[in-house]
Amino acid sequence: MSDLELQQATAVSAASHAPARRRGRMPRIGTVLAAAFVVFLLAATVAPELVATQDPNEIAPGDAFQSPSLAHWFGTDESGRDVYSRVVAGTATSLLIGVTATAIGLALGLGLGVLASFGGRIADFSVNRLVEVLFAFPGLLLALLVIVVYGPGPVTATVAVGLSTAPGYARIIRGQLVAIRSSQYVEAARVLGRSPARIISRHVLPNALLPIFVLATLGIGQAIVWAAALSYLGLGAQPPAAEWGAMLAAGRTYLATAWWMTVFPGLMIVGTTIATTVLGRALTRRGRGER
Amino acid sequence: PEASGEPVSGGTLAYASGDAEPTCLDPHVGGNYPQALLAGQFLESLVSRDDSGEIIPWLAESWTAADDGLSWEFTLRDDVAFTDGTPLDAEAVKANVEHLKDPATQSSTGYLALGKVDRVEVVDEQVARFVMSSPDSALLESLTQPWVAIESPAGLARGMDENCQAPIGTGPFIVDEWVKQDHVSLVRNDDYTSPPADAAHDGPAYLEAIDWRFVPDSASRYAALQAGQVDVIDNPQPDTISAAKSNDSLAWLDAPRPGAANRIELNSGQAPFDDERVREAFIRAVEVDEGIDALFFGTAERSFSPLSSVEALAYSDEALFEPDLDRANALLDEAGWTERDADGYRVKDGARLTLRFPVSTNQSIPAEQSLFEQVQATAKAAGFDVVIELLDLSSWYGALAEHEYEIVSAPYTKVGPDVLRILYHSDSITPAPSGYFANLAQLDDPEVDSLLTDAASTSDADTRADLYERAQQLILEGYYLLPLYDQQNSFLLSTSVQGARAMPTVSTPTFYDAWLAD
Amino acid sequence: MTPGSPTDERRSIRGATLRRAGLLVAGAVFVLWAVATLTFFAIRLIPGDPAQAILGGPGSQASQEALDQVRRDYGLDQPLIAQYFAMLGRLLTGDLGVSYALKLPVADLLGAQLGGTLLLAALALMLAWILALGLAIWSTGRGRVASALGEGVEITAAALPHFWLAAVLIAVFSVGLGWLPPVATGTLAGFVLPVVTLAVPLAGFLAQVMRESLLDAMQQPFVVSARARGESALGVRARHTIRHASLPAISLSGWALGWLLSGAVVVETIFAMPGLGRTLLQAVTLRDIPVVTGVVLLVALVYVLMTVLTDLAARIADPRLRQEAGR
Amino acid sequence: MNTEEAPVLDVSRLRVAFDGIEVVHGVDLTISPGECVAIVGESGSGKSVTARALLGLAGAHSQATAERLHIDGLDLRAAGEREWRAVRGRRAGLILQDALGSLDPLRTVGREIDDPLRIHLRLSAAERSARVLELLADVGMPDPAFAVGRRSGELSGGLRQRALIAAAIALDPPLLIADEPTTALDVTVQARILALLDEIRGRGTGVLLISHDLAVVSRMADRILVMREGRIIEQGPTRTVLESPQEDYTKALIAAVPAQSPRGARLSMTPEQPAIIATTAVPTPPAAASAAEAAPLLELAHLTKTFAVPGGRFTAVDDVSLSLRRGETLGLVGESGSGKTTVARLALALTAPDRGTVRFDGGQWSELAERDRRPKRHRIGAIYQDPLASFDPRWKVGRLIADAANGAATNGAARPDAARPVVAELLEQVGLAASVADRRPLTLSGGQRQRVAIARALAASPELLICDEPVSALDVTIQAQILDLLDELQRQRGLALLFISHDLGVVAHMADRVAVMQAGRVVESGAADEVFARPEHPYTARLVADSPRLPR
Ligand SMILES: Nc1ncnc2c1ncn2[C@@H]1O[C@H](COP(=O)(O)OP(=O)(O)OP(=O)(O)O)[C@@H](O)[C@H]1O
Ligand SMILES: Nc1ncnc2c1ncn2[C@@H]1O[C@H](COP(=O)(O)OP(=O)(O)OP(=O)(O)O)[C@@H](O)[C@H]1O
Ligand SMILES: [Mg+2]
Ligand SMILES: [Mg+2]
Repeated sequence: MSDLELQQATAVSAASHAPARRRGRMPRIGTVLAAAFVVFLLAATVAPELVATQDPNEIAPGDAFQSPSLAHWFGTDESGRDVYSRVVAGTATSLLIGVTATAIGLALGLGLGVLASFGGRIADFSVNRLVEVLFAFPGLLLALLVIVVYGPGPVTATVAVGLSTAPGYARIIRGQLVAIRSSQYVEAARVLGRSPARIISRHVLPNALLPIFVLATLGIGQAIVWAAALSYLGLGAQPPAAEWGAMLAAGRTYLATAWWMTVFPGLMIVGTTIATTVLGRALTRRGRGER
Repeated sequence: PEASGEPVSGGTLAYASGDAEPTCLDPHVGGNYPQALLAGQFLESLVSRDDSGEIIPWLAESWTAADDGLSWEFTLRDDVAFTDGTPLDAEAVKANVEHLKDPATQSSTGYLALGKVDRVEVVDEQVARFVMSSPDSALLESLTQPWVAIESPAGLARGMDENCQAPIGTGPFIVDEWVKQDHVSLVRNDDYTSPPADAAHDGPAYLEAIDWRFVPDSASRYAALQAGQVDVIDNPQPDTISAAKSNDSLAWLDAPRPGAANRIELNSGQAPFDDERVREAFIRAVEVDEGIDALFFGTAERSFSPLSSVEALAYSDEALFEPDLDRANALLDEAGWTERDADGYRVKDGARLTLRFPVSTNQSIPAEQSLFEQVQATAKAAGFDVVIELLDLSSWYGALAEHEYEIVSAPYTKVGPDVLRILYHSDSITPAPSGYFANLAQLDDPEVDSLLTDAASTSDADTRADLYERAQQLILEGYYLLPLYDQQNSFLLSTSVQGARAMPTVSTPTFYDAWLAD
Repeated sequence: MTPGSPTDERRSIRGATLRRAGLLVAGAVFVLWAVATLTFFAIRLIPGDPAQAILGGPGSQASQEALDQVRRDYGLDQPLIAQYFAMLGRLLTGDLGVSYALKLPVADLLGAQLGGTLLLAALALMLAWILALGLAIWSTGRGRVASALGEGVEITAAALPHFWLAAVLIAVFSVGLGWLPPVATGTLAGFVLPVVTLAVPLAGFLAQVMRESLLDAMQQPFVVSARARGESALGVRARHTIRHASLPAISLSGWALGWLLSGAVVVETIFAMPGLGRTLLQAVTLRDIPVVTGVVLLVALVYVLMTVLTDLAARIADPRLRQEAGR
Repeated sequence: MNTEEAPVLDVSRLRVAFDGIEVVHGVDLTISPGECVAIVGESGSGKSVTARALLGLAGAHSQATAERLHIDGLDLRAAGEREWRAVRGRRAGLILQDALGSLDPLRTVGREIDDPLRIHLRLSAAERSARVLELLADVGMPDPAFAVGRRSGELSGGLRQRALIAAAIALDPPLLIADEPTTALDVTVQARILALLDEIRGRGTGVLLISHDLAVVSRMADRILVMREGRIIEQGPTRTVLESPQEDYTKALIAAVPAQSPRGARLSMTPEQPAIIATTAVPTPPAAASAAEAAPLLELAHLTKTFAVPGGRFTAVDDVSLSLRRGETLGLVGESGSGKTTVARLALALTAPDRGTVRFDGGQWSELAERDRRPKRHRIGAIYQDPLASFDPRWKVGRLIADAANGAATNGAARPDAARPVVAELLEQVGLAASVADRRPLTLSGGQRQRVAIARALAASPELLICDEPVSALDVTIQAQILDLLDELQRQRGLALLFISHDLGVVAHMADRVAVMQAGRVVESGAADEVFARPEHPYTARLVADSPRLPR
């Protein structure tokens, strides 16, 4: 065996050593299922009329409270609307709420994080204090305040949930950026004479983005759940918008009579969270060079 | 429910209320239904009403009106004392009316009820004379209400803060303790002597105490009843009523509130509903019967009257509300709403036929909100774009004050048909400084005005009935409102609770005659 | 680090601790001031007239005189900045003002509610911790199935909305089995369902975090070292890995408390418990500004105290942090 | 040595597989009481796996089988968890490879040492703590009473290793397995730890000593086993193996010990590998002589650097002056914490000195504004101990090198494809196949990574290369290859090298001149052979004495 081959052989074993620590966490079939679910969600978002079996807003009071059947896969609600079709129709709204709220939180968090980690000591100090102050307003409380000021509704709810997640993101992102900024590969780039702008755009941000993205996948489901809590308090999405949280909140009234009214929208929320989380983890593994 | 068996004394009744927790237990202050619910247990009014709508004695054993209707004399019972020992006398009545009319009391409902009472004079110890600024045919009905109940003058003198915590009355129970956001403890008034004339027994109540809890979540409330944790709940969900009906250990007490029916009002003060054709089109387009059946599980009766079915003078006209999509479309075409946009909504001069519909999540139960969604869906067929906005109470009032609505549903409880004057007299369009006004349909018709004014001041019962009928006809035929059903007011009781009933006044439950059977 | 005698080192650590404490207190005061200021000005954005809210809300039909009277009584006719300093002045003396709706001193009102909510949150936090630790420990290091199952349970738990979970728990344990009361009446049994409702989603979160650090800790050489000394698998967990797994979760506890207080708004409503969350919701609906401000401040205070506590707990659990104080 | 006594360890045909892939293919091993047996071999040869398997701790997903496995006379082939636990710590102590991570950072050293006593004996708490103090004293821990309350983070590497040994010998087990007990330690500390192990062996304990470094074990071992790819390929008494190695691999291991070989001699014994540079380069003679007159390329004058610490400032570098000419190698040695890395960072202008100046190629360097320095930065390259950390984790090898190459010319982005031939050439220069360009550094071996790091440094065509511990993380054979490579490159390109290492042998082999640092000061400097042959400063003398070398 030549020296080179030998090195490659050891390299292979070294490489297989590293992922061995992470491998077997989540079976890869999970990733596939998660991807399939996300594809379904996307289809339901882009072309709900193709995925749905009926008009989500068509009422038929005579058909109210029918349990799941071949005609109504997920049963019907209190107005005789098809729960499956409403779940499909609600995908866009719910994802929009989840994604937008998370995006707002992340964007704010990113802005604050970048400011704190690159803006010098004074900026860092100020941002840290600001984040602490924001933290002192727990999520729903902040949301309630925003709603008091701007009135209830899906937009306010989304903004409120987004705002309330921002300090958390800011803190994590700042930590991430500081770690990357003081990493040896950034130092190596400095040694090569790279300008700060180039270091930030080539090294810092790209490396920070992946973990932030993973964070976002966790955030989407949470945002939907909090928006649902606002719906329960009567401060969320407005009818007849089929939004999962609102459906869950509305169906809860009939839990004893019609379990399917909450279980299916609930499953969608849980499913979305699981799917995005699983995909997020798979992505991290790939980012780390693992399989 | 029918009482059965011998009453037994003792025990604590647990009541779970879904109404908002009052901010003040004195119903003179403000004056809303949650306050009435509680006040009914420890405060009493001068007069009451029986099942047939007849006024009957309570704290006042008799009364006479002057022929011109400008003064009333009430003779009080002489054996009644407040629970702080203060005797009930004409002075006390005078003090109460003055309290209600004092702006510092911030009374709203009671203040309106006594709107035509100028002052009270003490004729002798047991006789109080109400001096009127103008005749008021509704005075007796108004006086039955808990919002004008008589409290101990000594209690009132303590000042609002203290009085709000535990008002002192003559009722069968006494406020013992109010733990905010949790419960109010009521204990028996052992010296009780003043049941209304239609009560089933004399003397103190059978129950030793009432534990009055605030349980805002309807599912939790019903669960608590099922689990035997509480004995009575109010505001049950329609589906749970229907489930309770088939449950041997639960009983349903259906007590629609008096005054107005639940209805959707059409804002005729601005476009597009300033056009009667558009109003009719909306009413013809909307279908609610099936929805009411499904959503209320047969517990709510469709109404075709502006007044509650409890009111003897309620006038119905079913034909006006026959759904007729073709007619609706024709009317809209006629009114110039001829085009439709891509979403199928009608447009005129580039503006969509949009109906803003603020809905108060505090005042409309989920079933009603669902019904509104169905209204939204059926109105769409005719090309109406109904935009429902779920709002908390303050925002909802705000939207009304700003006239940011085309349709709205607001409950109004008052004993007697005089509620029509509050809701549909053009005077009620003028807002109070707070911006609130009761005439949400913004009905401004001199003929209706004069009918309602006359009805309120006539002393002849038949004339009064006739005037109210004509007023109701005009209101209905003008398509100012879509009546839905009586103001739902239900209670579910465990069958161990015997002898409980709702007062025929504002339908609050009374537990004076109630006992706990094992 | 400069080499020095142990006592030197200790002294410098103590000095650093004092400085840290000073910083913490200053930080806490700053946060409270900022929260008070932010809330004060944010609330001015609320549409509607405070005097109106005082007179029974917009539904009432208050007269102009009454409105004017109230404005004078509550100092609402003063310039904004004067009102602001007046508020700060009152805050310094612990006076949170008077509730518009209940006409009671806010401090008294909230004082009565705080205990219940804190107890609820504390119990929920504890239960969440126990559940999370249990789940993380049970499901890590036992192969794929257990770990996938564990992860699934965690994610699902974290995605359960409180109001739904509460309804299911009530349906099963109160109505179905009749074990626990659906309405919390201040008894111990009444606390069980609310605490579980609050704890389960949080436990899902914490378990996710704990699993990560547990896995990391289990890969550390000191684990093999411990086993090489004859430690049992259980002993390794009890003496080594649990602590490591707890560290990130400890530092998350401040955040978790905020999360629990948010959840309390819903849980207190469902289980009809008196508490800050429900008070806040009611105050928001009634535009009872002093109460809203009071709750916000109180929560901020609790959060600040919690931060200090978690900081302390983290230091106790992780001596490395104590050393860093000396860096 | 008495092999007649019943052996404390007796295994034959030990096989270990992970997920069905066998990594140890039938190892036979016996150790008698008081005997020290050493296993040497390159990284990944299976030494640690063997050691752990002996205590049933090969790890998750592992299957270990043996025809015989006796420890202290106990048959452990069918042992269950309970039997194993009775053996671990009591009959056999294990010191794991990773000394820094083998103590729980959250627990005090005292409790860690107390563990085996608590687990295996029924002693009162007081008896146990007395015994712990005794043990700490036995392993030569200064101030045991203070040490018991420390946690690993508060102790230096040497003290940690002592604590670990104390825990392993707490019950005086007849067998002690020590896996790389001295890697990552300073030479002086290393010498003390080896002496300690020798003492333990002297008390009759059988010791299995594992290392990749023949020089280290040669002092202690009675017998040496050479392991490669999971097999014992050669074994015998220490002297025999060292003096007349049979296998090429063993010979390579011996040759790779740098202290033995003079400056310029090849260390790696891999004749079949194409001599990387030899074919292309015109060998230049060692630079020192010819460059003696030339102006210095790098000049450090009176550098002082302090860091803020609680209660004052800590002086990490104290009035250091050094100079380096083109084509010359300056070695910088000193124990951990002596300020070597700080000097390197000052030279790289990654941090500014408190006092003193750095001049480069006759011009200002440390005093330049960063903006003005940036265009010249490519003239100084750097290689670190941990190359992986210096690579952007998202980038593949090709991009890493291309980026450095492009930047040198334009400081902008040229198209990566255009750089492919350049990358291939650079990879070839450091002895890597062009295909490596498409791999992620994470999937490369340590030696390959360091080659990539060198290729990247070369890409910017530096005149000076600053190497901070470039081989400390590599095992001897790979280390030898990297040292050879650096040597060749220096000749070919006329590079100046600032070579930092705590390993005297490595510096002695590489450097023309050396500077010895202690506590931030340069205590001695001069021509390398001079300094090592006749150290003047006592500190240098101690370093030289402690430095492991093969007995000759
Ligand atoms: N837990 C594991 N799972 C899979 N493979 C493993 C595991 N542990 C070790 N290996 C593999 O077994 C082989 C031998 O590893 P081992 O750690 O024994 O080498 P070593 O000789 O101790 O090397 P070093 O000198 O680097 O410590 C390597 O190829 C390694 O990748
Ligand atoms: N940024 C810093 N802040 C505080 N102290 C520091 C900093 N950098 C280095 N030091 C201290 O300066 C001293 C010298 O550190 P340096 O890294 O230069 O040592 P070294 O000789 O490279 O050691 P090693 O061989 O362990 O790498 C050490 O005591 C270190 O703790
Ligand atoms: Mg090893
Ligand atoms: Mg260093």
